[in-house]
Amino acid sequence: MTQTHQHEVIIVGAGGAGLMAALYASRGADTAVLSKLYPTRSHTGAAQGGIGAALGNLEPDKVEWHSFDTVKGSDYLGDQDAIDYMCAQAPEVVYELEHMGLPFSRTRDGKIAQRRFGGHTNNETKQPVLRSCYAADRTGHMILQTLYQNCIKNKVHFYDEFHVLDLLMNDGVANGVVAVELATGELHVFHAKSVVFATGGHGRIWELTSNAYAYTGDGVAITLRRGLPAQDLEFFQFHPTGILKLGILITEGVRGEGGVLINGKGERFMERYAPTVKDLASRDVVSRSIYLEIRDGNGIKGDRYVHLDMRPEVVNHYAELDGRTLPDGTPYRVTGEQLLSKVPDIVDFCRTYLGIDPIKEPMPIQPTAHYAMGGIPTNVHGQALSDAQGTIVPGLFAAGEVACVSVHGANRLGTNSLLDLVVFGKEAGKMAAEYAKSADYKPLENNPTDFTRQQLDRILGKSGGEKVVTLGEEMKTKMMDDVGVFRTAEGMASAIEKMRELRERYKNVSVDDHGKRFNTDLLNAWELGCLLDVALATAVSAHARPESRGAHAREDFPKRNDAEWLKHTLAWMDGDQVRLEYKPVTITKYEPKERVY
Amino acid sequence: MASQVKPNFETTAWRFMRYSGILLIPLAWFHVYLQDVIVGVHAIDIDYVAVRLADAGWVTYNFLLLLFAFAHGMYGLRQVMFDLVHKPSTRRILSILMLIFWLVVSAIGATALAMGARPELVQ
Amino acid sequence: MLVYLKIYRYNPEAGRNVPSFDTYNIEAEPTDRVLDLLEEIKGHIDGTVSFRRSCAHGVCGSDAMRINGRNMLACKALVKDVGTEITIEPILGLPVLKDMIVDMEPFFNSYKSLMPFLINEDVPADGKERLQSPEQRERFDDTTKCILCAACTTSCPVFWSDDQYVGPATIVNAHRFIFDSRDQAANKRLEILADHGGAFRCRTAFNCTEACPREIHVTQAIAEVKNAITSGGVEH
Amino acid sequence: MAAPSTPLKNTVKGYATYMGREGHYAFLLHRLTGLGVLLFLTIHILDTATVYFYPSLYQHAIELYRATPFMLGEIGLLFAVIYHGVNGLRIAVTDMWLPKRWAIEKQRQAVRITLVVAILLWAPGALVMFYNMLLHNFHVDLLAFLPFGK
Ligand SMILES: Cc1cc2nc3c(=O)[nH]c(=O)nc-3n(C[C@H](O)[C@H](O)[C@H](O)COP(=O)(O)OP(=O)(O)OC[C@H]3O[C@@H](n4cnc5c(N)ncnc54)[C@H](O)[C@@H]3O)c2cc1C
Ligand code: HEM
Ligand code: SF4
Ligand code: F3S
Ligand code: FES
Repeated sequence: MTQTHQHEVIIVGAGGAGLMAALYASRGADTAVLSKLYPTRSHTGAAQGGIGAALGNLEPDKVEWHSFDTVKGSDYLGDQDAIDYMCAQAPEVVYELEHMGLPFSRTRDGKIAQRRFGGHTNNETKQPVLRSCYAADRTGHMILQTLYQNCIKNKVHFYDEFHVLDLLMNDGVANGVVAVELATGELHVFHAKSVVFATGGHGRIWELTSNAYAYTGDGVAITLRRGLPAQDLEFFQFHPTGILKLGILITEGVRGEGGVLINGKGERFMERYAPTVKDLASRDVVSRSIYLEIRDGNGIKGDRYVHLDMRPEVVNHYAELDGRTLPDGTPYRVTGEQLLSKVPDIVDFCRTYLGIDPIKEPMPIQPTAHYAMGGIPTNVHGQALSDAQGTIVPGLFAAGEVACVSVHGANRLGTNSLLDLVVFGKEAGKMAAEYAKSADYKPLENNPTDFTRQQLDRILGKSGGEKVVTLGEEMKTKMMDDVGVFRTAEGMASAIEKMRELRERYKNVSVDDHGKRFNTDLLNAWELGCLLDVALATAVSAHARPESRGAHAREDFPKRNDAEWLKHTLAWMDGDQVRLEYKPVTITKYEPKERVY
Repeated sequence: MASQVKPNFETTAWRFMRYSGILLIPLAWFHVYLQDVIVGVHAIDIDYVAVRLADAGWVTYNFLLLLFAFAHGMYGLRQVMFDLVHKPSTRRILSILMLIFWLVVSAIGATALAMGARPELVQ
Repeated sequence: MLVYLKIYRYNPEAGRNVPSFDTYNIEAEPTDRVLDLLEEIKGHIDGTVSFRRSCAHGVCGSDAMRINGRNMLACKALVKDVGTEITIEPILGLPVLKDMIVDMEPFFNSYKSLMPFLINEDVPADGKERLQSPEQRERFDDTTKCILCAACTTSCPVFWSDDQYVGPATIVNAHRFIFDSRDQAANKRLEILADHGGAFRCRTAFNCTEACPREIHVTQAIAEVKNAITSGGVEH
Repeated sequence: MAAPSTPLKNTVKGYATYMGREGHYAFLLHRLTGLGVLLFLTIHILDTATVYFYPSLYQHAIELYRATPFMLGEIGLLFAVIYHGVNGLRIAVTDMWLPKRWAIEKQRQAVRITLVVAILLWAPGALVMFYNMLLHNFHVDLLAFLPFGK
């Protein structure tokens, strides 16, 4: 028995982007939010370091500098009109979050506190700038909580633990979604005028990841299956500092507060790769440097990791060497207590999972899969696009990590994702409501749940088939080895083959649980299907790009090739065939140049 | 800020539990130690009680003890009752019954204290 | 090392309408999380074992459960800390729907009853941030850490007995606003908490503080709320 | 449909099986001793009141108190009053004046100290009561066994 609901705007996902969209959409239209997790469980809550905005609360900063840093960070693949828009909106949305109640850390004079972050600089001095607005090391947690709180205040309608499995379209117009209610296992049809996808990323494709179990690329996979393209999937960020073997993230904020990367020889090796900003170079650069150190046998004890050191004596030593000062000009000095108060959760993670105290010992770290720059192509209004010409898909919007505006291009700067969520979540919410007001409900097809049923029945109909975890593990290892930090043509070709094989074997996947209530077994299997689709599209997109740009680093093509490859990839999927097209990058003020930090 | 949070029965009772508790430390401990340890039940009989209750000081002492200990204990019991009984109407009925019980028992105790022992009536 | 797990099972759909335990022996590392063991069992041995999880590092609040009789997050409990004989049960006091999955609605309803949002419509004329000193910010820092995992509330003896008690998590979240210098409804919240089912039901059993995976001083926050009420409210 | 349970069952299960730390057991013991003392107090008020209302009964009551099981109970009562008092003092003082001490390490410590203090305050009295019991009910004089005894 399928229930049908009708809401003018349906928002899929209750992370930062979804909730921000919900707040704005609900002001103008009847809005409901569907989320497979309770809203406060969303991955936005894991974000640590901060949200970027050129407030200049502690030292001079400018919106233009933020824009330029973002363009440069994106390795010139970001669309500059979108970047300008985001950076210009940044101060306003940060103040808006403060007005909503977000408990930012504060400066001595009561303003929002700011810290340094990778790739964010004073464009004149080229030195790292205090731009990341933070609430200790749980900025994402506070954003998620604050937005959820405001949704409660504004009585936004939630369907918690509803897992969306399909997007409904009629004649090229989005008109709803199909979701399974976890508690009952029943399918529900949501008929809508506007649908906003804010489902987050897909970092679970890789073995070592900072991403949550729920990060399975549902949004991208669903739209791919509905014949829509995915943009720039080859650009996936590996964060330099994940806890050894676990992948749990150690925020860049640690380096912002003065922490340094040290190799097995005790050298601060980032001096060699990024002489100016050193440990605060952008993430792709740092991750690659760590890999190179490890490859040269400079890992700790020759092993596959290096140290992130934030012991106060080490921080102070290097701060002195760098001639680092506080905003008032006095030399930069920290104590263990100050560090603890600035990154308490990091200290807790290290104590819990590594049994070490980072104030007394260095942390063993490894690059970890972290952030999808690519996703559903959208314009600055969050409207989803269906082709290289920028044709809008009526009724469909996307925001947050699932979307590709593109403001992050080939590499995202730290703090820019949280910013992306609120800026474009807000825009998508507004536009979705506006669109809903001017549009009618497009009628639903006759059997809107058919496609979903097929997918589920195929899994439920089998027994004794392939195991979900086995396929998942093979996918993760292969992607880590061959579509990871460094890539080669052969490696990626074999990854493509492997993904095709796994997708074939996936047809034979089976689960133990055949019930309805909270059948997480079934949903894990369904999510694996999404991951495999996105993994294949990622590998194909990556294989087709013979250059190194941002997070996409080719050993066989180590240079950036602006003449031929300064363009976005669009990937369509048809069965196990992936079709690629390209579209130009919007360039306004900043001509591509070589990127040095 | 203009609005003040007004104390209600629960908040007053919460404070009462704490202050009366502190008061009960000397009152109850001394009482128990005196009667059970220093004097001992074997030395207690009605004549002993009669002597004590003839003394205004001891009567006051016992009176305070009765007042605080029993009120403290009965409110504590009410808390436990609230844990186990959730229907507002039942809670109210039991609260009233407990109030009556408290008043009756306290009255009986207080009367005995005030009137003193009557060893002469022992047959 | 070999780990012996005893897992609570309940699933009326599959005919298991009387809760019982299943046992599993699996190989594990001392540094494995209990969540890793559950994933191992679900993935390789019995896919019907059900539990919630997402972040796997103690920040999303999905996987509070009773491990060896005590509330914890499965993703923050390591084998070396809980031992090689591990009993896993759902948290106590919320209706159990399937295995470790409980109905969280009553918990979130309680949370929502205390207006968990900043109440202050005045914003600075220049549109910038309201000022707040680091000391004022520090005043409620501890209670901003809450991830709504319910480990505290479902460890509380008063809550087991009386589900009309709002529970420690709700008070923690009210505390976060009551002591925020920017909030203008502190005393309204305090009035609600002064009533039946509010802060004065707390008997300082302290299980909440012991259970909190975010190391929030829960009992302390409750005591501060109680004192704010008995002293007539707070002023910022 | 949810797994069958009631608040009462949860309470019993929780009290009996939750592996709480010191605070949990302090709570249980405080409640148990509080209720125990209250039960005794109620009886005690009523039996003592017989000195006025029904003096003949009083002697019966006192006889009863002198019986061995009752005397053992009174030793327990002494502990209950003392433990409940010390622990109540911990709660009252922390709650009203030192809320910052509601911190894990401090409370674990405080609860343990409470128990030790209670036992120390109780032990001498308990010994005397035990001595009296043996002396009066069993005609055994423990002091006689001491080398320097009578
Ligand atoms: C450890 C970590 C630290 C980070 N630190 C920073 C930082 O300091 N600064 C910064 O700018 N960025 C940071 N990021 C990146 C940033 O946090 C994320 O990119 C961002 O939070 C994504 O937000 P979102 O709203 O798009 O998705 P999410 O917050 O993940 O929300 C996704 C939502 O979609 C729902 N959903 C998904 N699939 C479905 C489905 N099929 N049906 C229904 N609902 C669904 C989920 O339930 C969830 O509610 C960090 C990321 C990580 C992992
Ligand atoms: C000796 C000094 C005493 C002190 C310092 C003391 C202190 C306290 C305190 C502070 C509480 C409140 C606990 C809470 O709110 O969580 C309490 C509860 C209680 N007290 Fe006492 N008390 C004392 C004596 C007594 C006596 C003599 C009795 C019996 C008549 C008694 C019976 C109770 C009961 C039944 C409770 C409720 C227990 C519960 O809710 O779990 N107390 N006591
Ligand atoms: S206070 Fe702690 S235990 Fe309670 S819900 Fe919040 S994080 Fe969980
Ligand atoms: S466990 Fe419960 S009784 Fe109070 S101190 Fe915590 S809320
Ligand atoms: S899985 Fe997120 S808290 Fe454990």
